[in-house]
Amino acid sequence: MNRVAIIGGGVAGLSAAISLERRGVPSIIVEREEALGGLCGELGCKGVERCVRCDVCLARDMVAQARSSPLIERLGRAELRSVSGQPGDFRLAIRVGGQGHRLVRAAVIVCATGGEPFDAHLDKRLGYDELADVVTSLDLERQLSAEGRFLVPSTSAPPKKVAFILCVGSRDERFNTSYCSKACCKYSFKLAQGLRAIDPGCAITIFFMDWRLYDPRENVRAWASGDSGVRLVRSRPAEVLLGEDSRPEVRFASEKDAIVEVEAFDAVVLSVGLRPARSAAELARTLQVETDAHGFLRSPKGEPCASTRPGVFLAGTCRGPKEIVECVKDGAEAASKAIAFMGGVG
Amino acid sequence: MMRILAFCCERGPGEAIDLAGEKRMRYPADLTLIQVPCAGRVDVAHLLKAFREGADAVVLVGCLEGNCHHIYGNIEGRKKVDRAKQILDEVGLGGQRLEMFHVASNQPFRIAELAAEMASRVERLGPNPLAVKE
Amino acid sequence: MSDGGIGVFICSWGSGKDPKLDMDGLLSFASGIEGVALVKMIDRICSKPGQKEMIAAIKGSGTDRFVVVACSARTKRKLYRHIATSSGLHPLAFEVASVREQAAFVHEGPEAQRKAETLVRMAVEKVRLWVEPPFEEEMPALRNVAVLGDGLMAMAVANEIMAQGLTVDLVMSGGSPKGSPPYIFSNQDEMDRALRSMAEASSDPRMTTIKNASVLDFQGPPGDFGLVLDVAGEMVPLRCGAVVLAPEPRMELRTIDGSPAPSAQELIARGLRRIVILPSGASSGIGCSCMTPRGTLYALSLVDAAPGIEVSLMGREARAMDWMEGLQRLAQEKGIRFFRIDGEPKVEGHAPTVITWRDPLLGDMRLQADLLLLDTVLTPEVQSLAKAFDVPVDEKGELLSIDSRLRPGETVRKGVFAARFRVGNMLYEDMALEAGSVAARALEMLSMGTLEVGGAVAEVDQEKCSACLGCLRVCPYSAPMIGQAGKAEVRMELCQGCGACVALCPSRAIDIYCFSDSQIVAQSRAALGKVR
Amino acid sequence: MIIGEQKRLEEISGMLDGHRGILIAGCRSCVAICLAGGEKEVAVMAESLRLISSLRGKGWEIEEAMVERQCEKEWVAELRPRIEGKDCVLSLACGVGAQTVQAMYPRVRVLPGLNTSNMGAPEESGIFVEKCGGCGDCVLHLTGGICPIARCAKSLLNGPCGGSQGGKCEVSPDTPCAWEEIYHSLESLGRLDLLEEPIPPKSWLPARDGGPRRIVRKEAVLTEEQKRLKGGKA
Repeated sequence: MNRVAIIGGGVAGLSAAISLERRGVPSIIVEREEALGGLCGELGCKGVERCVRCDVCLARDMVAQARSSPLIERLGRAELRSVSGQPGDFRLAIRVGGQGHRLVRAAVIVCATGGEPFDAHLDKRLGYDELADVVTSLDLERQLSAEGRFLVPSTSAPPKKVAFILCVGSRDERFNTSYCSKACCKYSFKLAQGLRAIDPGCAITIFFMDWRLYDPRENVRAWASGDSGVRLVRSRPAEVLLGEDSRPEVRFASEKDAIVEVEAFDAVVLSVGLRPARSAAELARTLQVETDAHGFLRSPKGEPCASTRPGVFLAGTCRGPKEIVECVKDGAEAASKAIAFMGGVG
Repeated sequence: MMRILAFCCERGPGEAIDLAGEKRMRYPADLTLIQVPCAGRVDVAHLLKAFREGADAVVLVGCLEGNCHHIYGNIEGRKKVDRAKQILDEVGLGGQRLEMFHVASNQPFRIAELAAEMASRVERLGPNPLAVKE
Repeated sequence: MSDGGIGVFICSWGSGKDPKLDMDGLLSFASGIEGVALVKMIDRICSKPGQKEMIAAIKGSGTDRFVVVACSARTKRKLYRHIATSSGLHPLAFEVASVREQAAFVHEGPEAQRKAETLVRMAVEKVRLWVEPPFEEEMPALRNVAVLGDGLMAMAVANEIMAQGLTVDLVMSGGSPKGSPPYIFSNQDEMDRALRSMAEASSDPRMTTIKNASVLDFQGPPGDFGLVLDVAGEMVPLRCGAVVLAPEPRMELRTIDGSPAPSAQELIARGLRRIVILPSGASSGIGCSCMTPRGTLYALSLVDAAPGIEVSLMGREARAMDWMEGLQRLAQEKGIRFFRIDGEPKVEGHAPTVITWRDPLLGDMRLQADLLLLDTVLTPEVQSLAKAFDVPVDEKGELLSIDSRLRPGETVRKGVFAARFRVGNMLYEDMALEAGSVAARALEMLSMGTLEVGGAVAEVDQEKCSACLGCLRVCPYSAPMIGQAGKAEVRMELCQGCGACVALCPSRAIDIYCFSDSQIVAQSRAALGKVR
Repeated sequence: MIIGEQKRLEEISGMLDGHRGILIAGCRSCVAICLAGGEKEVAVMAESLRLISSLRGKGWEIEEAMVERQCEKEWVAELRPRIEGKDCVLSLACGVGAQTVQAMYPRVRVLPGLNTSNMGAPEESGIFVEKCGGCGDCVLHLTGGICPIARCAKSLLNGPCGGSQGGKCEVSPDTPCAWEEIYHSLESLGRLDLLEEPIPPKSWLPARDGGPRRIVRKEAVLTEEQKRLKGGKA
């Protein structure tokens, strides 16, 4: 019984399951939450009439495909406890629904457990704790997902002036995250496009260090120069304080000359980066695979989606920060490697 | 009882309809949804015939532009809606009773929004005069 | 029309856990509809016993189409197709009324019941007019892929496909590619390992390499393409199940007069001490205007080899990815200078070349360089590929792949895939991932050995067609063509059932199976309560 | 092909006033191709007129029919059963079609649903452009295959008039200056010498000004003898 066990039902795990299903290989998805979709499933669409290509709806499409396929078994509220056996014939002990146990046999394991957004509370200076109107990009995404619009938390009125601060918790040695989280440039750009589409009256200012958009068609500068309501400021704000009119004030080094500028906004969005999941270390021990210097599960150089142990493959943000489309590609690649490992059945 | 007929692309909006169901998102029962393979499948004659059959308002629901599984089916759909609106204005029924909405597969709240928008239009414009004559 | 009558199967769970819908009421409503020959309540149709009971009922009743009144059609469509075929019917001979998601869960009491009845009525009216589509079960799919491209990306795609047991024809437009691969290798041995594995691949018996070839003709359905190649004047036919286009730009550090970047020894020999590296975008407007790590790696090689050399890099963005973050700090520690520029710097003179630009903070800057190097992009020859395979090209001159709706790597021509290179600092790993996922898409299509063709596709009524070419122009997949009879014909293996041609056809000569004009009109009348 | 455009609904409903039994007759050739009178447009027209009729109480009974080519007597003859009991036909064919139907059914009033515009070709999907003025005395061999009569607003035989801006005719920014295109065409043909010889004034007799034209191909005309032997049906 050559079946693939997929740990994690987010975009990467679903992509692996669907790619396997299209090639006739059965799989079982072990998902910790009740519903499939993972972190990407919680995010919201940022388009009104035009799609801004944030790819978030891929999660919804793939959940639908996975649920309609007889070859994909889905275990909700299920957690991997231990792995025994050897590559080609693993035995996975899984706790289902908090009480029962279930033993799953699989020839290959695809780990797609994903990463975790950076906890903005850790960066005290950006005022995420005290100021209600300082939100993370994830909070903004959840509101868009639920209602399709964003309201200022303290006044619950539509904002007229919003600031985005990029690289929160990324490229920052204080939190041992000296890497670029790769996806938050894209999603802040998309969120800004979304807010502009939803309410053209809402002006956007984006504080950035470097624009790292990996798809050449994403030209943030062309978009910003074509839209009077958007301002790009190359400066990494020092702190966000409560202004006298109880609106958050951003203090940042001016681009023009060596002075500190202070500007108030209705809301400040912290574009948080991605960190390894809290359970990553324990998962690495369970799967007997190595992690890299930052704590993500490690893929050997030049072999994407492989892990340091044969028969175990990695897909998605569990092996490093990436965009949604790349998670989908990871899933397809991990499925291909799994099939090659099982002797090329599909 | 109002009658709002919606032609829905089965990919994006079809998914949003099921999601709205799963999340128990109420919307007026006056909205009845017909699923078509793509918004580009519906043509002007279908939209006009619906009004003759007594619809108070007709809606074409397609995916967001740029996110159509069939490349530009939703743009084709919008062209048909624009033409039909022009005819409805000339005929005297008013193009306001016909509208195109864009709904992504993860925007279930949009179904309730478009139902409310069309219901308010029908209240403002009154029922379809052809239905009244019946 | 239906001769054996319509079966209506009501799933007891269709009304959701807290049953608000009166399923028995629906039962009697359905039995009252003209043309309904069998009505049956089944407990959980999706369960094994439920399916058996339904299959037996269909076989026993002689009905040739049925309606399922249950939960969302989306999650159960494949199950219902299985039930249809198991009872000897056509796999598409059914319609679903999603009374749970579209009535019970979203409306209250009597309204929900009335909506459920309308949904049942619509499904019956639609399936009544169902016509069996020409469903050629399975078309054979050749387990061989033609990969077109000269560089590493094409090799990587070929590698991935061979790893899955298929054969590959690698078609190269030239001999061996000029310039260096545009990818960033973390170190020299990774580059060597990559080139070595590519060399092994080319000797693999499952791959035949054809050099100096251009595509003359491309015909045939997906799964059984016929190519004709012009290989140095000789016509070579090639048959394959799928095509992967993998054009790859080359990147090179070049001097202004186009010669490749000199090595450290040459620089010392020619006494050139001050080197400046400009991104290609800055001077020629193509490619990107960022300080890519390629320049940094070259600068490091110079400084290590000849400490006296002074290297400066200029660009708008500092592009770097995980391990390359440290690369930049290491370069700065070794005295390599980075300057940020927004837009075009002015470049004048020769030996020394003077570069002037405006820095937002430091004001007007001047830099003298003994040698100016440009990080130039050699864009690949894409136009001829695009024309040969009828694949559109975007405004940046790259092959346009459909990225929407989960179809990365696919193009509008079914069976033709495109591995896209992303300008900037594509890591070797990014390329391997893109190659792997595009190869996976081709394998998903071919690996089952057969391709489903037909079903809900469009078909032309030749009598009514005025050959106005409207369908050819509107179809995104170029499925319609003008046949021998001088009338339009839809190639079923290319048609994906979107219906744009049906909506446009001025002579109403095209209709589509399972969503025909009459079915849509019947559903609208049923939805508006106009059916007797 | 012949290109036509639908009249506005207001004008059409004005024409239909006072009529009850209305047959809308479409045509499957030229006007279908230019999206003016094919079966789809006939259906849309029918729906629109039925809406008007119900809304404004006109009492029209509207039926739809298609003719393969409305300018052919034999095809139009097939309409006979559909025309019984109708008091008017709204023809969505070009002017030729409408006149053929009227000639064959003298007691049923035929109303033109289209404004027939010109002889032209689709520039791209949905855009139809005039290419030929039907002047009966073609000069394309002198103008690099571009007709100055139809495509120059002033039909100059020895243009250009000098009023064009950016290569577009002063009459309308969408219309390219025909003479500029003639120049470029002759240039690429390497026959700019043709421009040195002015085109002499044109006799407009073969054109519209000489009265309606009649073209006879004798070998295809049945002689009286043949007609008698065949039994009179033309």
